[in-house]
Amino acid sequence: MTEITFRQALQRGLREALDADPDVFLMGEDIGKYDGAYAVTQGLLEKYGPDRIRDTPISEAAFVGAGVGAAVAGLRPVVELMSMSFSLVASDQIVNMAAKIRYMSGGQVKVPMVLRAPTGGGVQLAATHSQSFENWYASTPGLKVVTPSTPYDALGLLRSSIEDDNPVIFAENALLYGTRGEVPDEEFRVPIGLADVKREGSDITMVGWGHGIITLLDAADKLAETGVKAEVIDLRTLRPLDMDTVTESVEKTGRALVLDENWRTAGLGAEIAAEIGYRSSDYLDGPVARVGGTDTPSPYTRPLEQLGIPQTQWVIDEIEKTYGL
Amino acid sequence: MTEITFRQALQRGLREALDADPDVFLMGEDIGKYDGAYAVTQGLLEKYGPDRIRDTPISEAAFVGAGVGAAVAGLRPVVELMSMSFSLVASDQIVNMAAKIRYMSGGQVKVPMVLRAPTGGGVQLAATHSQSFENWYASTPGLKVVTPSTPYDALGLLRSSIEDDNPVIFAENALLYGTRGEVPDEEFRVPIGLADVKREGSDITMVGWGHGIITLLDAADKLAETGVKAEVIDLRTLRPLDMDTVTESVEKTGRALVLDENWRTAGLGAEIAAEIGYRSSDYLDGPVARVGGTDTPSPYTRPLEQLGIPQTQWVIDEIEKTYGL
Amino acid sequence: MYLIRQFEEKCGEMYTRGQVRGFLHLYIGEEAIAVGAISQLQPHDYIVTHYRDHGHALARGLDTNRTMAELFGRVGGLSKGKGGSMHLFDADKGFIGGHAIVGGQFPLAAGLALSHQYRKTDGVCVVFFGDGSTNQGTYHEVMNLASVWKLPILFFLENNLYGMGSRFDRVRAGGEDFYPGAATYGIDHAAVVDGMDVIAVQEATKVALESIRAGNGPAFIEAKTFRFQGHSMADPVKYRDSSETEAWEAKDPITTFPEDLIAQGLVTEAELAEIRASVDAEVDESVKFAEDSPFPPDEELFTDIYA
Amino acid sequence: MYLIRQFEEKCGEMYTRGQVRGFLHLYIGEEAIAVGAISQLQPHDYIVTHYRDHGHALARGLDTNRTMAELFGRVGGLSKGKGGSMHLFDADKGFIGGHAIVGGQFPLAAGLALSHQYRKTDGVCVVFFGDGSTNQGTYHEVMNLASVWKLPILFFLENNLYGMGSRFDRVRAGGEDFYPGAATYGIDHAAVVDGMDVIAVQEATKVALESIRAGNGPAFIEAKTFRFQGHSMADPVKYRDSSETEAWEAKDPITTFPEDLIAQGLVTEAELAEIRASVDAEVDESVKFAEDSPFPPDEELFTDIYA
Ligand SMILES: Cc1ncc(C[n+]2csc(CCOP(=O)(O)OP(=O)(O)O)c2C)c(N)n1
Ligand SMILES: Cc1ncc(C[n+]2csc(CCOP(=O)(O)OP(=O)(O)O)c2C)c(N)n1
Ligand SMILES: [Mg+2]
Ligand SMILES: [Mg+2]
Repeated sequence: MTEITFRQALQRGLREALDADPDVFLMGEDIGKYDGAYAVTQGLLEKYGPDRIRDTPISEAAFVGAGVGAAVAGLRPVVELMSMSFSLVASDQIVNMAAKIRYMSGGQVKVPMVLRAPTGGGVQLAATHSQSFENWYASTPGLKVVTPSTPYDALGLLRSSIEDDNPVIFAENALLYGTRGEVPDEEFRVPIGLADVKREGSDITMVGWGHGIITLLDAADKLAETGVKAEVIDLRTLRPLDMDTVTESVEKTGRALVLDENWRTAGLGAEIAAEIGYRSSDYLDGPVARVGGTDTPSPYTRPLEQLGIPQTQWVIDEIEKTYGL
Repeated sequence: MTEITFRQALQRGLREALDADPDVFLMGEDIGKYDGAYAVTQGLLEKYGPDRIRDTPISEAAFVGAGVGAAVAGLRPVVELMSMSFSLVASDQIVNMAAKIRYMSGGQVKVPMVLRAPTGGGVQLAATHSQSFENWYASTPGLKVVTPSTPYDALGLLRSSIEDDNPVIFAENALLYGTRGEVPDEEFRVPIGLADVKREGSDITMVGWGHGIITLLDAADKLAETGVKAEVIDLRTLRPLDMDTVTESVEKTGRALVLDENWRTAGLGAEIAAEIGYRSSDYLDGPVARVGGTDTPSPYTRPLEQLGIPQTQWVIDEIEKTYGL
Repeated sequence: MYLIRQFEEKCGEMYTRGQVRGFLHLYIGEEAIAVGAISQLQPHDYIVTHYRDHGHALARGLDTNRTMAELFGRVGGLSKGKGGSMHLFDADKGFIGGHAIVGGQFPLAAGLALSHQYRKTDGVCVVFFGDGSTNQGTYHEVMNLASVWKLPILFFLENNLYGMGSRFDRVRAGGEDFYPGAATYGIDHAAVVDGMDVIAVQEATKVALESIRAGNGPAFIEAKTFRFQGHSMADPVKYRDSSETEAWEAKDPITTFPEDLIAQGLVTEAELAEIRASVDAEVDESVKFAEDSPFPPDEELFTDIYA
Repeated sequence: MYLIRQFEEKCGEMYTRGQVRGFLHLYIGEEAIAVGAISQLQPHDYIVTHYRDHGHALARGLDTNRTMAELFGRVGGLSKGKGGSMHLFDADKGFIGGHAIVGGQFPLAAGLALSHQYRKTDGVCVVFFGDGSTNQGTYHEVMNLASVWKLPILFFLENNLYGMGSRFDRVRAGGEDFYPGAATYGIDHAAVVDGMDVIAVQEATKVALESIRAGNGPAFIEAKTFRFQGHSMADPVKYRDSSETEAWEAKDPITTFPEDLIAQGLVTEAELAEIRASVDAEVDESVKFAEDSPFPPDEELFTDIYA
C-alpha cells in the first residue's frame, strides 16, 4: 500500500498502459508541452514522445472523433478533454459516433476508447465551466460512464477502462485531484459496473458518486453522532448502473437518499430514486429522499456558488424531513 | 373551430407571428426554397421574402448561435433544426449560450428565441436520426422546453413560445405532423408550464407527452374495456414541469404510470416518477410504474425498431404488473 | 458503374414498393466518382463516406446481395439490417460506413488515417463528402488537424452543386471552386476533376494517392458532378429547373463511357450487352436474396451495443 | 492603455490575495489592440469577445469600479458578480460579453451583426478572438455564414502566437499569417497589423469599418501581438523561452507609445505623469469600491435565469 493522490493514481494508470501496450496513445489539448491543464499528464511527453502524447488543436469534435476512428482501427486511444463542460462541442461525436458505430455496423467494429475529463464545479469557474455532462452520457446506450471518488478507484477503473473494448467516459471531479488515499502496490482492477459500499450502516442507504461521496461520508459521520448508522454507496459507474448493490442495501436499511451534485431536476439522481422506489417499495419506510444541486447556472461569486452545491447539512436535513431521523 | 393538421397549426402560428411582428423572422436549413424538410414552412419564402425566411448553410452551431445573438439584440428569431437529432452539433450554443447568457450577464440581456425541431423515431431513420434530446435540454436551467401532442396545443404553445422572452426548445414529434384536431378560430394561448388532463379517470394517473399521449389514450381506451378508468395527463411542457397538476391527479387516483418514449434509463420519465414517488408517497397504492423506450440505439429495420418503442400493450402490462389492475 | 446504376434504379423501385424505407439517397449520376476513385485503392486502405453510400459500397466490392438485404432491413444484410441504406459497413473491406450526420464522418476518417500513420503502414483513408457538408465545422477542424499531423487522408469532395435544395452558391461564400481552399490548411495537393469522367477521376486519384503514400500528408480532390434525382426519395425537386438536370444528363457516365470505349474499339456492343445482362441478373438476384432473408430475430435489438 | 495595464496588474495582485478567483486571464501586452480598435466604434456598435476581456471592456468605457467589483464577485459588479472575469457584460454599451467557451462567441456575434442588417442600420459587430480559437469549427461556420449573408461584422484576430501552451504552428496548418484565409470565404477586406502599435490598429480598424458600413460585408483584421504573462494565473509558462517574451516586451505599447508621443512633442513628461497619477488613483479607487461592495444576497442565485 502507498498513499498517493487521485492525480498520481491517474498518472500511474496512464504510464502503465503506455508501457504495457504500444497501441495505447494519448490525445488532448495541451497534454504534452504544457503538461496538462490539471497536470495529470505531466512529464509524459518527455518519456513517450509526440507520437504517443499528442497535443491537439482546440478542435474537440475533430480529435474526439479521431479517437473513435483510431479505436475502430484497433488502437486504444485515451483522449483528454480539458473539461467535461467542453464536451458539448464534441457531443455529436460522442453520442452519434462513439456510442453508435458498433450498433449501426451490426457489430462489425468496436471502439476501445477512453475519454477522460475533469468535471464538476466549486472553484468559481462560472456557468459554462462547472458542469457535469457525464449525467447525460449516462443515459446513452453504447457508452460506459465511470466516475471514481478515490485514488484506489481511479486507478482500478482507469485500468479497466483502457482494457475495455467500448467507449468509456471517464469523469474526474476536479476537486478530487489533490485528495489522497491508499493504493495497493500489486495489480488490481475495479470492474466497470460495480458499486462499492464505502461505509456500512443499517439505518439508511445514501447513494452518490464522485465528489458527492465526500459529502455523504461527512454526513454519515454527523449522523453517527446522533446514533444514525448510514450506509454510503458509491456507484463508481454511472452506466451501467449497479442497482443490485443499491437494492440490497435499501432492503436492509429500509430508507434511501440519493445525492446528485448536478442540477437536481432530470439528472441521474432521478433515475436512481425512481428505480429504488420501484424495486424496493415494499421495504421502504418512506419515499426516496433526493438531494441535488440547485436548478441554476453556476454563478462565479463564491457565496452564491456554494449555495448551489449540496452540502452535508442538506443531506442531514433531507433525511430528517423525509424519515424523521 | 376548424379541423386542421398539426403541421397546419404550426404554419398558422408562424404566419400569424410573421404578420404581427416585424421582429419575427425564421432561419433554418432548407426552410425556404425547399419548403422545409417536413413542409412546415411551405410557401413562407414566397410570402415573406428572403430577409425573413432565411435558408442557412448546414452549420447548426453557427445559425443557432446567431439566433441567440439576434434575440439578444431584440429580434425574435424562430430557428428550425431539421431534426432534434442534429441539435448535438449545436448543443454548446444551446446549453452554454442560449441558456446562460442572461445569467452570466446578471440579467442584462434576454433571449426571446424559439428553436423548433422535429423529434423522435418510428420511421426507420436509424440510430442517429431518431432521438429526442429535448429530454436533455429539459434538465438545463435557462431553457424552456415544450412538446405539444395536438394541433390545438401546437398552435397555442407556439404563440406562447414566440411571445416568450426566453429561449424555448419546441419539440415536434415527426409522427404527429399529419395528425388532425380541432382548433378554435378565435385567439387563444396555451401557457408554457401548464399540463393538461387529456382524459379524466379515477383509477390511475398516466403521465406522458408528445407522441406518447397517443399511446396513453389508446391504453386508456383498452383499460376502459376492463373497467379501469385511467386519467391521462399530457405534460405539454418539459421545463418547467407542472408537477402540481400531476400530483393532484395522483392523489386522486392513488396510482401512477409514467411513459417516456425515449431511452428508459436516466430520461425525463425518471424525474417524474421520482418526484411523484416523493410528493405523493402517502397516497400511492404501490410504486410509480414506468414505461420507457428500450435502452438501445434505434435500429433501421422495422420489426426491431418497433420492438424498442413503447406500445399500448406495454402500458397495460406494466399497470397490471405494478397494481394488479 | 452500370451495376451501381442498375442497383439504385432497383432500390428506388423497392422504395416505392415499401420494401426499402427510411431515407433513401440515390447516387445516380455520380457513379464515375466512386468507381474511378475506389479502383485506385489498396485492400488495406480505409473508406469513409456519407449517407449517399451505395456507389462507394459497390465500387469497393461489397456484396450486392448483402447490400440489398441491408436496405431491406434483413438479417442477411451487411449489418443485419440495423444500419440501412445510410449506414453501409464492411469492416473486412475497410469500408467504415456510411454516416448520416452531415460532416460527422470527417473526424472518424482522421482517426482511421492516424492509425495507418501510427503503425507506419502506407495505408490511407479516403473520405467522401458533399458540397453542403463543407459548411460544417468538422470539415475545417479535420482539414487542419490532418494537415498539422500530415495524416494519410484523401479528402474527396463530391460537388454535385446542391445540398438538399440549396445550390452551393446560396449557402457558401468563396466561389464556385472548393479545392483552392485546401491551401488555407497547407494542403498543397488539391485538384479538380470532371466527376462524370471515370478515367479522369482514376488519374486524379492515382496522383493524389502517390503523394499521400509518399508521406506528403493529406490531399484534396474536388469532383464536379450532379445528382440526377432528388436529394432523397422524399424530395419533389422544386428548387431547380429540369434544364439544369438535362444538361448534366448529357454527360451521364453510364452512357458516355461505353460510347467512348466502343469508339476507341476497346469493347464491342455485344460484349457490353453481355456485361449488362450479367449485371441485371446480379441485381435481380440481390432482390431475391433480400426477399428470402428473414428479418433479424427480436434479440438482435439488444446485441451489438457493447463489445 | 495605461489604465488597462494598471488595472490588470492590480487584478493579478488581487488574485494572489484571493480576492479574485476562478480563471484570470491577463491581457498584458495586448492593450494596443483593444484601445486602437474600440476607439473607432460607434455607440450603437456591438462588441463580443473571449474570456481575456478586461482590455476590451475598459477600452469600451465600462466602469472601472463595476468591472473590478465583478472580478471580486460583488453585487456592485457589472453582472452582480455572477459572471466574473471571463464574462464581462455591459449591454447598454453594446458590450455583449466575455465568453469562455473557445469559439463560442462567433455565432453570437453573427446574430448581433444580423440584427443591424435586419434593421437596416449602419451598425457593426466586432468580434475579438485568439489564434487558438480559429481551430474551432464555429470560426469556419461563422466566417462562411457572415460572408454569404454579407453581415456587418469585423473579425478581429488577436494573434498572440499561443493558445495556452501551444504555439500556433504546432496546432495550425497554413502558415504564419491567418488573414489570407479570409479570402477562402470571399472576405476580401483582410488586413494584418502590428498589434503593438495603437495608431496602426486604429487606422486598420477605421478602414475596415468603412468597408463594412458601406455594405461590403465582413472584414478581417489580424493583429500580431503577444501576451507577456501566462495564459492564466495558473500557468507557469514552461513551454516557451523568456527570450521570446523579452523580444516582445521591447515593443510594449505602454512604454513605446508615450515615448513616441513625447518624441513627437505631443505630450510632456509632466502631462503623462499627471495622467498616470489619475489612472493609478482610479484603479486604487476601483479596489476600494469592490471591497466595499457586498456579496450578492442569497436570492440572487435564483434570479436572472428567466426573463
Ligand atoms: C448535422 C446535420 N444537419 C442536417 C442534416 C440533414 N441533411 C442530410 S443530407 C443534407 C444535405 C447534404 O448535402 P451535401 O453535403 O452536398 O451532400 P449530397 O446530399 O449533395 O450528396 C442535409 C441538410 C443532417 N443529416 N445532419
Ligand atoms: C471549447 C473549449 N476548449 C478548450 C478550452 C480551454 N481553453 C481556454 S482558453 C484556451 C486557449 C485559447 O487560445 P487563443 O484562442 O489563442 O486565445 P488567447 O488565450 O491566446 O488569448 C483554451 C484551450 C475552452 N475554454 N473551451
Ligand atoms: Mg451536394
Ligand atoms: Mg492566443
